[in-house]
Amino acid sequence: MFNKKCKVISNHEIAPSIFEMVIENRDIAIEAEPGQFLHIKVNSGSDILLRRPISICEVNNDNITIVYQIIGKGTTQLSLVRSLEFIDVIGPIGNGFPIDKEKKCAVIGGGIGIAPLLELSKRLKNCDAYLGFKADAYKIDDFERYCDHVIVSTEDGSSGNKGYITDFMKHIEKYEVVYTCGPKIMMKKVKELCHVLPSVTCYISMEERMGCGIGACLVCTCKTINTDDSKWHYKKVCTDGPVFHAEEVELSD
Amino acid sequence: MFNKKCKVISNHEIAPSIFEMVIENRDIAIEAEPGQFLHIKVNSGSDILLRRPISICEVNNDNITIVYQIIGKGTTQLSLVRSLEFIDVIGPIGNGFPIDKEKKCAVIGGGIGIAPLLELSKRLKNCDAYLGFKADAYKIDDFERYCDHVIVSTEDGSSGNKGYITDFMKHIEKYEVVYTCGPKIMMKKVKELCHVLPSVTCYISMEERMGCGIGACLVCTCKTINTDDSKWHYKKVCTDGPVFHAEEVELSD
Amino acid sequence: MINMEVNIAGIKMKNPVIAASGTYGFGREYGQLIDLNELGGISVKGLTLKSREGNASPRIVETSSGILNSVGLQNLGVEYFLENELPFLRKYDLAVIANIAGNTEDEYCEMAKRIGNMVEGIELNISCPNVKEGGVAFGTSADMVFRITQKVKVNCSVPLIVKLSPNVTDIKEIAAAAEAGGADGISLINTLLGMAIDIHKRKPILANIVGGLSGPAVKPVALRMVWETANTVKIPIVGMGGITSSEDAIEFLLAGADAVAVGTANFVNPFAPIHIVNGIWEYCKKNNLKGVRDLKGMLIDK
Amino acid sequence: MINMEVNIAGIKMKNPVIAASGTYGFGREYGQLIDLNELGGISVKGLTLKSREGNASPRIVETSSGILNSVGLQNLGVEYFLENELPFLRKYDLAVIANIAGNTEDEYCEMAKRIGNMVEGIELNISCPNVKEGGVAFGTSADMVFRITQKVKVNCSVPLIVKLSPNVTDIKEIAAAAEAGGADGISLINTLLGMAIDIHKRKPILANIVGGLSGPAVKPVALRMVWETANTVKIPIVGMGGITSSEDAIEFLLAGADAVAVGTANFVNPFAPIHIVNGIWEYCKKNNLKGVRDLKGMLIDK
Ligand SMILES: Cc1cc2nc3c(=O)[nH]c(=O)nc-3n(C[C@H](O)[C@H](O)[C@H](O)COP(=O)(O)OP(=O)(O)OC[C@H]3O[C@@H](n4cnc5c(N)ncnc54)[C@H](O)[C@@H]3O)c2cc1C
Ligand SMILES: Cc1cc2nc3c(=O)[nH]c(=O)nc-3n(C[C@H](O)[C@H](O)[C@H](O)COP(=O)(O)OP(=O)(O)OC[C@H]3O[C@@H](n4cnc5c(N)ncnc54)[C@H](O)[C@@H]3O)c2cc1C
Ligand SMILES: Cc1cc2nc3c(=O)[nH]c(=O)nc-3n(C[C@H](O)[C@H](O)[C@H](O)COP(=O)(O)O)c2cc1C
Ligand SMILES: Cc1cc2nc3c(=O)[nH]c(=O)nc-3n(C[C@H](O)[C@H](O)[C@H](O)COP(=O)(O)O)c2cc1C
Ligand code: FES
Ligand code: FES
Repeated sequence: MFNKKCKVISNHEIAPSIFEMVIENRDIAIEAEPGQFLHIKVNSGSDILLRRPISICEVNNDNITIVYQIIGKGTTQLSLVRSLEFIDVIGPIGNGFPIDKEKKCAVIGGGIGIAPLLELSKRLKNCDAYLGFKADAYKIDDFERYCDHVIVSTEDGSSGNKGYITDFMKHIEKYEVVYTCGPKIMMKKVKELCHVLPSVTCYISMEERMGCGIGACLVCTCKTINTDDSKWHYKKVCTDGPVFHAEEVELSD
Repeated sequence: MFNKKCKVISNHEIAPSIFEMVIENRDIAIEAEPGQFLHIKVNSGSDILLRRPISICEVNNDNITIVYQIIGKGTTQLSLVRSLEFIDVIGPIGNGFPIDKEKKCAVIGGGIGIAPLLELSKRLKNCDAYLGFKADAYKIDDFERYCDHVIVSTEDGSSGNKGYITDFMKHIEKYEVVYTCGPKIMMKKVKELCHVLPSVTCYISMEERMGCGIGACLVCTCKTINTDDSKWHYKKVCTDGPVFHAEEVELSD
Repeated sequence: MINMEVNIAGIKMKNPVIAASGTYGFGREYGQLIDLNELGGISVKGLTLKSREGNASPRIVETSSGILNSVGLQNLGVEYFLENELPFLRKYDLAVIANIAGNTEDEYCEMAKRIGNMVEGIELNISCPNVKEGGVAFGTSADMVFRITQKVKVNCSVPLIVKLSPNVTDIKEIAAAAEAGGADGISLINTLLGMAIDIHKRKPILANIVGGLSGPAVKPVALRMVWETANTVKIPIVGMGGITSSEDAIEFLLAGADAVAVGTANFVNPFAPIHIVNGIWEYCKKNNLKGVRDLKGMLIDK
Repeated sequence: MINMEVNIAGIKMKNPVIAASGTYGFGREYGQLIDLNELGGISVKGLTLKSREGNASPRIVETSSGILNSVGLQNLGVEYFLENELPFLRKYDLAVIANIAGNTEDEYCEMAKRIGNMVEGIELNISCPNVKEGGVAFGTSADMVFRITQKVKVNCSVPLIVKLSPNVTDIKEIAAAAEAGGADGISLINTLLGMAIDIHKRKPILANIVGGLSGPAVKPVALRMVWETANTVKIPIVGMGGITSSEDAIEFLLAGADAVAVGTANFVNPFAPIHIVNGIWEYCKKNNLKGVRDLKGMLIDK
């Protein structure tokens, strides 16, 4: 983990409200694992005080790509950063996705949740991708480069199948490992589908509001169940996660 | 008085830490009088919350020129605004300099205090300018265009005379009206020089920290003495001033 | 049709947005920039019995997302207000609330009597942190709040709103005391006592050393206190403290305020109150509410 | 040579900058980014007698120039700290202060006894706004502060710093009570109680409804309270609340703090404490001071 001022190589909109930013930093790039995130200072004032957690989408040599959606003032501010400016980044942070190249895998992403799954697909060998969007699909080409099959759905039918992506995952039993990231409701569904299949291991990437982002302040906790003694504990999304074993985390709300 | 989003025509450094900005707004330009100021929002966040008061330096058709010195975060932010961006301006505000074209006048400015005196010189007929600087002099050419004589001094002697400008005002009795703006210590000196000469009327442009900038909140007061009954009152720099009769204001501190 | 009207303890307003006392003078200045008819009401600059000069300058410091002020109730007295300022405000369609501050209980009573029913309501300022006598001294103990409210109330011909200080351990206790004393409504918060130092001069920046903090920085504290107060008293509440946008205002209304006041935000954006009125209207529309009054008590916090 | 050393009630530190409790864990995480040897001290995450899970999430909201948190003292208990966290910190040259919070007076005493002299100081947290029992309940009345300080003090083998809540009417009274009870030092401020609402869900954002406000927004209030406290007590003061830069820290030192703590600023900039140490050094140099201790009492406020 490092705290670096990183040069912004590019930053532009790739779909409505979705931006792709490429930043350069060798130290962070070398350490980066799929599923980890960066904690980014989006401006220099005290107005938007906290950093924003954004997943690592792809790593290419010294460059790290992130893909982010405009939600509020932090991500808006991020979208205004220009090429060649520097941004203050802490990372890479957290436990990424456990990788087993021998296994047959699926990555299941919804919306902006597809972002951390790209670098993962790249590092896996036998991987299918299920990617769901509301309307405008993005990054499909990249997944097609690394995955055996890519199944896309949009709620409005504008690309791929029309409907929720979970409706198009017919044979989940054919996978040994399933990785998912996206809206809670989608991940819940994926978790349920995997739960009844003891042969399938499922990993979930969690989100929670963060303070320090590095494990010191305990504000980013999620409820976890110890599968041995069935006791629950709060664990930190930032450094105990963001990736958890699906059986371990409670997806309430 | 208006509250307008004004287009920035240009914004650049004219001397170390001194910026000139030209903005465009017909309504404000038409109403503007020398000595009045603009109350400017320098950014959109809540971080630099208050507007900043900056004097009108010059008016040319629909364009208003301001000249400002980088002091802290507000003026720094202002210096980052680019051409063709819009800034939020309230103005023109306050009582400007009373103008009598028949009289023989002097404008005496120190440092950034010369700014409001330029448009004034332009509107006067018989006017000499005394302009003092620490080191780098600026805007001298412009004053030379409008004034009969321009006397410059710098503390380091880099342009004009070496020393304080008040040391080069030998015959103040030859003026009927003296206008001054600059550091308190300089204005105090000017006030004293004029005080002993009943034939000379002296006007001072005051500065005080501001809230609303338009006369509603009473945070910008300075102590004034009613010359009739010698009673003191707090008056508002923003709308009772910024220009006061020298005999009326207390230049303490 | 969305009904934006509110009735604060008998003070009828066409919308729930009030210009906060001390930030808006007597309306004249902001009236040059916006149409005062768009406001629900104005709480005028704090009035005292006799004219006051207030504190020395500097009276303001900018802090992170806030300001400290120490005006110290500069004004020309209640008499001057009634004769020279009120007639101006009467030209507009908005509720006028007289914010009054005294050095003694008797002064408060005398002012309330003098004002009579010439305004729509009286706001009892027992929370000004910038004066030595009176002001906040009356506002920090429940006993004193009860007593002064009771005393002033009998001299009031119009609804009496008691304005509370946030510089207290338990706002619930203070609010309950005001209600028990006969207050028709409560407004809060006044400013939080704060300070700033010029490290180069090694001096407090404010001539008065300390001042009152307002603006976005205080919003979380103000909102919490409004929520606590709403859970304590039955009388209407005017919420304020850092309200800048309609989203902020809606937070206060959901927390239990019946109306809101906008202070510091005017300095930043004179149109803030109008944007806030419009934003509340849009929120009501989007959420299929009949009117702004429906917002109170809609918070899911149990 | 500028002497950056301070001695807070017997706690010797090589510089006056402490990592504030709850924002720095037990140093491990920030130790990956900065050299912990650069800190004067660390006040560790609030400890309780038994392990605690804390409050439900969300536990944080960003506000204008501030944050609200409602962690609720999640920790593995004092025993775990002594066995598993303290040895790590012992590898570094910095003062370790154990921040303790109990449900009862007896729990506080038991913890103080258990800790013995294994740390350089104990910080009595009677100001945590995020727990139902204990915490701030002990910190808002002068009587209770006096009593608990006195009780815990006899069980302490190391200097006792009492950490005060800003959610009180009169900080002077509370500080005086802590001093009278035998406190060796005072630290302040803990967080201001605040709230934020999600207007779309119509729910408080924090699962705990209310939380503690920290960060630049609270600095003016914190500074005022430190100044008031310094004018009231003779024991040393650790000032905190919104300190982000060395200028901020110097304001606190001029106001009467003997040392400062940095909390929320770490989240923004992990190097903040180091920049602050360096900035204080430069200020001392520029002003021809022999050492940081000279700053206390240099404020011209009379
Ligand atoms: C581990 C992790 C990885 C993430 N990866 C990505 C990614 O690759 N691309 C992407 O677009 N988004 C990602 N997010 C979500 C992203 O952090 C939020 O969308 C962003 O913080 C919103 O900030 P804002 O100021 O625009 O929105 P606002 O709503 O104004 O933010 C207000 C506050 O809430 C926090 N917040 C709001 N939404 C979230 C959220 N979903 N998760 C955590 N905090 C939130 C903000 O950080 C801020 O503190 C990730 C979140 C986490 C926890
Ligand atoms: C009527 C009037 C006209 C002015 N005209 C000019 C001008 O033409 N050119 C120019 O360079 N400057 C002018 N000033 C001064 C200018 O307003 C300040 O330099 C500026 O506000 C500093 O802001 P800052 O954020 O950079 O500094 P900071 O020191 O960070 O500001 C902190 C706070 O103090 C206030 N402040 C600081 N210095 C002053 C000051 N001298 N007067 C009033 N408030 C101050 C700021 O507005 C802000 O609220 C004028 C001031 C007044 C009152
Ligand atoms: C410059 C200034 C002057 C104020 N004067 C008064 C006053 O005279 N009477 C009063 O009750 N409140 C006064 N207040 C407090 C405001 O009415 C309001 O309670 C407070 O500022 C919080 O709201 P805000 O954050 O929207 O400004 C004043 C506030 C400011 C900033
Ligand atoms: C996330 C978080 C957790 C905190 N936990 C504790 C705690 O356990 N014990 C304590 O005494 N103070 C705790 N505090 C308060 C800080 O120590 C400090 O008093 C306060 O945040 C003000 O300083 P700051 O503005 O620099 O953060 C916590 C603050 C934050 C932000
Ligand atoms: S964000 Fe601080 S521990 Fe996770
Ligand atoms: S700044 Fe508000 S009255 Fe002058």
